[in-house]
Amino acid sequence: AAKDLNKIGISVGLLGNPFFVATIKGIEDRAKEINPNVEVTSVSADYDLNKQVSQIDSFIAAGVDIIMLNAVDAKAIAPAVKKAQAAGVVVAAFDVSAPGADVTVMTNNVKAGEEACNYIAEKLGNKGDVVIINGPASSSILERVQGCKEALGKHADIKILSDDQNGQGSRDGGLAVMQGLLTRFDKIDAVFAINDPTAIGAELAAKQLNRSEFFFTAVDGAPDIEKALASGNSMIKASASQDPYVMAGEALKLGVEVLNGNKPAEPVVLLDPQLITADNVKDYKGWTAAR
Amino acid sequence: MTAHEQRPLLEMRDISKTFGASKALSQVSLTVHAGEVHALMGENGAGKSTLMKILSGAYTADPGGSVLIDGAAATLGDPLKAKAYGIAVIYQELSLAPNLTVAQNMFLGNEPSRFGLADRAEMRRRADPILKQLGIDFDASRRVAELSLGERQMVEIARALTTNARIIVMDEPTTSLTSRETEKLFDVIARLKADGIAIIYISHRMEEIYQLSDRVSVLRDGAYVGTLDRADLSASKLVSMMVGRDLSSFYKKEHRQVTDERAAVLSVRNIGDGIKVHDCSFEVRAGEVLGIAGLVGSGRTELARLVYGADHRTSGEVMLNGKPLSIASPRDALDAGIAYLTEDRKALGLFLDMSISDNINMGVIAADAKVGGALDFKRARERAAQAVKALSIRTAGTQINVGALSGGNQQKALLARLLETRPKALILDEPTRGVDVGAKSEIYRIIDELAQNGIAIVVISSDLPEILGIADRVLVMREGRIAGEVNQPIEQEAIMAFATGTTGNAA
Amino acid sequence: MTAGETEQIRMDKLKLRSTLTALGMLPVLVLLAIGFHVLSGRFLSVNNLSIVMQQASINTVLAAGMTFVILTGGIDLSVGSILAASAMIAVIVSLVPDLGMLGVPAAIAAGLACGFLNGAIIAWLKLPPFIVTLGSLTAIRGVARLLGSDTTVFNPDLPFDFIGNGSLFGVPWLAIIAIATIIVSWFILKRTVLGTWIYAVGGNSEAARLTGIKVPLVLLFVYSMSGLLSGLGGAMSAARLYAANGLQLGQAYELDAIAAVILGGTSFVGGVGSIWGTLIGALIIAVLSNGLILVGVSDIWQYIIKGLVIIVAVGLDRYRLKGLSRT
Amino acid sequence: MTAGETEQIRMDKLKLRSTLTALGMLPVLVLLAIGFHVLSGRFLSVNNLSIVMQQASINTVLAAGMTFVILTGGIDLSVGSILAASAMIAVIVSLVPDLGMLGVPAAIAAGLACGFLNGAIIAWLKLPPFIVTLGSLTAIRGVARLLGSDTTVFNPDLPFDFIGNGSLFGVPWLAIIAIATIIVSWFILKRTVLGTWIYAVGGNSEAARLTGIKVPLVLLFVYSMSGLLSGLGGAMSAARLYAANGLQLGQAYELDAIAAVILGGTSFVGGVGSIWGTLIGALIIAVLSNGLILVGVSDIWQYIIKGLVIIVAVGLDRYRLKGLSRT
Ligand SMILES: Nc1ncnc2c1ncn2[C@@H]1O[C@H](COP(=O)(O)OP(=O)(O)OP(=O)(O)O)[C@@H](O)[C@H]1O
Ligand SMILES: Nc1ncnc2c1ncn2[C@@H]1O[C@H](COP(=O)(O)OP(=O)(O)OP(=O)(O)O)[C@@H](O)[C@H]1O
Ligand SMILES: [Mg+2]
Ligand SMILES: [Mg+2]
Repeated sequence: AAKDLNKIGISVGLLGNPFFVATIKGIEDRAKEINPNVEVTSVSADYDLNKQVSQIDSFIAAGVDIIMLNAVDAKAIAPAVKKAQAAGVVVAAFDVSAPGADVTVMTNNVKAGEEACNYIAEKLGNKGDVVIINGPASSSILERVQGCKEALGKHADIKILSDDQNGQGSRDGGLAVMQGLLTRFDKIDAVFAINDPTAIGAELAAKQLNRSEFFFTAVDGAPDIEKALASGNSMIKASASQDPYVMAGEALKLGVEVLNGNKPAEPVVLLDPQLITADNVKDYKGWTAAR
Repeated sequence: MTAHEQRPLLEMRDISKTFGASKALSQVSLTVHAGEVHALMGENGAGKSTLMKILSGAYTADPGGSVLIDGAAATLGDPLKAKAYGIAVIYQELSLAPNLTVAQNMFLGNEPSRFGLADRAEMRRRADPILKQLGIDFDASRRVAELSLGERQMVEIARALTTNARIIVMDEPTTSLTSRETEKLFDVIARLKADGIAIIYISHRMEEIYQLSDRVSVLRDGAYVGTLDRADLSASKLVSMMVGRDLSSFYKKEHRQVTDERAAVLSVRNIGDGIKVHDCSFEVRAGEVLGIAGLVGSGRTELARLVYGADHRTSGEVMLNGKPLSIASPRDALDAGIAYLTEDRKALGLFLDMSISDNINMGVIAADAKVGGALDFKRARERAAQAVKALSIRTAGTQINVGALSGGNQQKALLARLLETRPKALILDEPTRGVDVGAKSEIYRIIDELAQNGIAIVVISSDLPEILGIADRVLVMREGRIAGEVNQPIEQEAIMAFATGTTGNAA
Repeated sequence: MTAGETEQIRMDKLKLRSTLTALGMLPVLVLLAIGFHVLSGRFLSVNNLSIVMQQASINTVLAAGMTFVILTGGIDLSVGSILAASAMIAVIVSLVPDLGMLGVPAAIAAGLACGFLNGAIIAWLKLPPFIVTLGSLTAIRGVARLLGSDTTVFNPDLPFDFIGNGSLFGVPWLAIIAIATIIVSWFILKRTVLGTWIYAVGGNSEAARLTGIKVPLVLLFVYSMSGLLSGLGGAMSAARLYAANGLQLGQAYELDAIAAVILGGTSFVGGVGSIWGTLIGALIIAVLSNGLILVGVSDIWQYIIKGLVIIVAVGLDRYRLKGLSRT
Repeated sequence: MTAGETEQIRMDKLKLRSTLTALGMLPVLVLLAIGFHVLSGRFLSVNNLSIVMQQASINTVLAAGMTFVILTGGIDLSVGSILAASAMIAVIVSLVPDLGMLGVPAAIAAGLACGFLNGAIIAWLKLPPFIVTLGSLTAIRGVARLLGSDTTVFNPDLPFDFIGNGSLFGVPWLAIIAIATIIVSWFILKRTVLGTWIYAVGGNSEAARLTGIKVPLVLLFVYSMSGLLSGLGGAMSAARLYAANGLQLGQAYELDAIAAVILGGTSFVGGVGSIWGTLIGALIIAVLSNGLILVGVSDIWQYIIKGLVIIVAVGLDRYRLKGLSRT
């Protein structure tokens, strides 16, 4: 039963994040290719599950064909997904898995954490003191930390000094937490930040306190980290980049397939992150790159 | 006489004011000359304060009327404009900022300043002589929140004297003042008068009107009734103009000498709070009306609050019918049968946003309640209607907010609440504050009736004639202690001697 | 005769005024609903109205509790955190075999306990409500996270899920609970002695004390009530989502609840207000959120429009009451 | 003689009391600092104290503005949003070649404009501050997002970054700005006529009106001041982070600012309080956040401990003042 694509509803965790802005652009661009008159409404759930469920309800009432879902909670969103599907709406999840979604496209977050921290281990010669700046406990962040710990855990001489401080995933959060950590620890060899803003904030703290005995790695590949890496004098050495634009666009395309009655063979697509460093950043196609 | 031939300083013509559905003033006119004390009289709710608030710009009058100052039409409408015309007002319901000091309040909106910087030294320099003039002995740097009600009233008066006003309105300035402070005020008024300043004076204390006024205008039910010259002034004429009927002398005549055989209902022993009240003891017998007199700030209110459990006492005990009570809160006192009427009805007594009925019933709704704490509306309506009738509260209905009543009627509503609790001992703090003659006699009658029913009554009052008129025995307080006791025959001089400390401490 | 007549007219006017005040923002609500329907063509469908009711329900319940608190002149910032903690408890208890249904009373009891604590500190230690509930906002949020070790607890077979997703004769259970809460609150506030005391404490707490009202007990009651209703809100949220997350759930809900109360005409100073106003306030907020999505307004503009509508709404209300009210 | 003596004693007591009140939470602050130092061995280093001052600085500036507002009995919920919008403007303007330094005045002007709008609506339309600033909290947040098309704007070569990261004689510029703000605020509140009016409006706005004080102008001033300082806060935040994000920046900052004011002893009812108290309140909040990280307390427990400490702190304060004040 093929249906036209007329109306799309997007609900993301937090819209102000450039990452999600890129996802929305990806969705809009792909959707316009299919139907130039498509109506796209994107809303931010502000990491509130109740709000997201309400938004899904409203989307159903508004009669959308596809809900593009960046779940606030990878487990608990299940009933809402079911409800939408029962109402005949296709649910396409991106960035975060949503149980039961018709299709899911996301970054392999475990791998992202792994790559960023493998880089640390390699650079440290498998020996040293590492700090992990954590963030709000969402599945993608938990997975990044998990991947990182797995990578570091392979080396007996690497010690994790702290992993339970919350940088809120933001610049000022990262800055404040890092200031405290730097006071607490006299010697740090490397820092893994769960995303780019946290890393940039933490770097600001280090610069302020004139500490330079360590370096940072992070996950995301955001525009500001591109600039930092390219500058060559940044303490941030690597970031496991995601491609939100492609990721969300892919999810939409798969979702439209479902709308047209073609179930995909593999409903979950994991995109591999790409580790960007000062060396390869010039070849990197960033979030805001024209495509 | 000469004053009348000049052009009047102030003329208010055909002033009307409507509040929602009720008409507070209709077509009232008033003419005031420079250098005269013009008294404004009328029952509670007659519209005196409303007329004055229109003059001060606190309210805007209904269109149609006009105000002329020096013969020229004046546009009032906001307090700043009125001030610019040289009008200063002492409001009936005190309008001070409690968080500021005495001096700051006196100069509020009028601060001596240089380039916007407050000039405190100048403020003190100008404040001190005014305070001295009024015989105020507390410091200008005290915060108003820490002052007793009478002291606040003095501050309010002092404020009116800081501006170079040509017309000063005094809306019941002496309700919390004793004769000593009142004397000082009168001295000041005499001086102002000599300087050619017009004073509009509102009071329910007749003797003040006789003593001060050059002319008296009377309002009734929001309408202008007439103006009397000093020569034509007589009590019967005034009262009949105010109430539309004759009212004979209203203090109860026969004082009872309550003998010691009757058991004391309320006994207070060595009570004190360690700060403002020290070591006070007294007894009140059934059917006795005990007056407590004293100067402003002498600690009478504080004593009453200690007995009632409203403040924490550090020493002493309270007994009812010989049984010691453990009073830690007003609830305990009420349960034991002691009720207290606060002197500050607006801040401490009434719920201004609630209806008259709710206010009257507040103390008894729990007792009246049906199962599960459900309100008994019928009973409440009855009580309210009865009380409104019994105390002749002037109102359009019992469901109106008590805040919309005139001062005197608010006082009666508050008194009604206490009476509903059927107390054994009753402490009345300034029970007739701001109450008109008719209502006063009503309240005196009620007090007398309660006493005859065997209730022990304590009346705290700053109005000496009132104390003389209704008390069977008078205690006098000075600086937080009981300075002496005056028995029948009660004489004003004896009370004043104790209050000011010109006789040795008797207690 | 004439006197009686004018008296009659006067009473009528008074009645009109109090009705208008109680109705409060109803006209604004109706206008919004019609406006959204015209713009989207879908707003006033049975289906969508049921969604709006559901969406409004949790905020309505919280706002009802908040009404009690604000009527006494206080504030309760901790409702969102209490909701999160209770929702956690509801889901955790629901996972206990056979006893799953106890999740609901457990959540309510937990909410009551938190509210009681708030109330006890405010009433007996006489600390300012803003600070106390700001403290418990933070502390209870920590407890909520602790309860689930900082992850989402989830129960796809929630025994009481009908509360969150079922309906009775077409009316969602969530809405029924919200309306029942409003009716019970109305009864307490307007028909019981306690209700009168609540208004009295808010109107003039010192006078209330001197009248013999046990002010601390009244305060204890209102904060307990607010806690209890937050607990109920937690159970509702758990039933709706089959899950709870100690960190994310209920963030900033206090602002929505307070906004509903104030939009509904209850005064911050205490002593003035009605629970019906709160209901209308909560509905306005829900209608705005739902309607703007329906119309397809972008998220950014939703913020801007929502903010402006809130201000304009109270502005209209003031304007409407002008002339009728005291200066 | 004796009368004079007791008067003297009374004045001494009064002075003692007012000093104690003004000092307010200082003992709590000192206790916390010592406690953290004992536990971590690192708290009281010059370096760390400078970090704490930096972390406290933005909140101090916001809280100073909030003090003005709360002293009049109002509230300003929109400070966080104004900060976000101004920070966006600061960064956007900083990207203009050659004119980059104008980012700072532009941010401050934007904040002032927002505050002025708040004030105008509150003062002239007489709408409740809570609702008005809740509305502008939402609307200005939308504007902030709009300014950057919903992404992070950043400028690694911010011309005024010394404000955020530089220091003068070892004292961070951020701290200098915060202290200057406090001193200016103190001067306005305590030394000018306007300051007296602010206290008067908070103490009894009707009385203030009757004495001819233009209450609307006073209100306009305080909200403008709060807006201006939020704008300054935005510039400081931009300078510190080299970036701004319209949605994320400044979320819930209003709660921290209000908490600092109330912790500092300013009363919600208006009319009572001091700006020094606010400074101490803001420092307490910053010390708690920093100290708990230093001690290595986990994020969850940080919540719980912070919440409890806030409550205990005001509790101690009350206890200390007891006996000195009337019930
Ligand atoms: N703000 C108001 N709203 C509604 N009605 C009011 C208001 N102020 C006064 N009134 C009504 O106007 C009438 C006149 O009141 P006003 O206060 O002027 O009386 P008054 O002569 O000063 O009495 P009192 O001697 O008791 O002070 C009263 O009936 C009162 O109920
Ligand atoms: N809140 C307060 N804080 C500090 N001092 C106070 C406070 N209230 C009253 N006082 C002081 O206590 C003393 C006694 O006050 P109280 O109210 O008992 O006097 P009073 O005899 O009733 O006088 P009044 O006739 O003015 O009512 C006064 O000197 C007053 O300044
Ligand atoms: Mg009057
Ligand atoms: Mg007194």
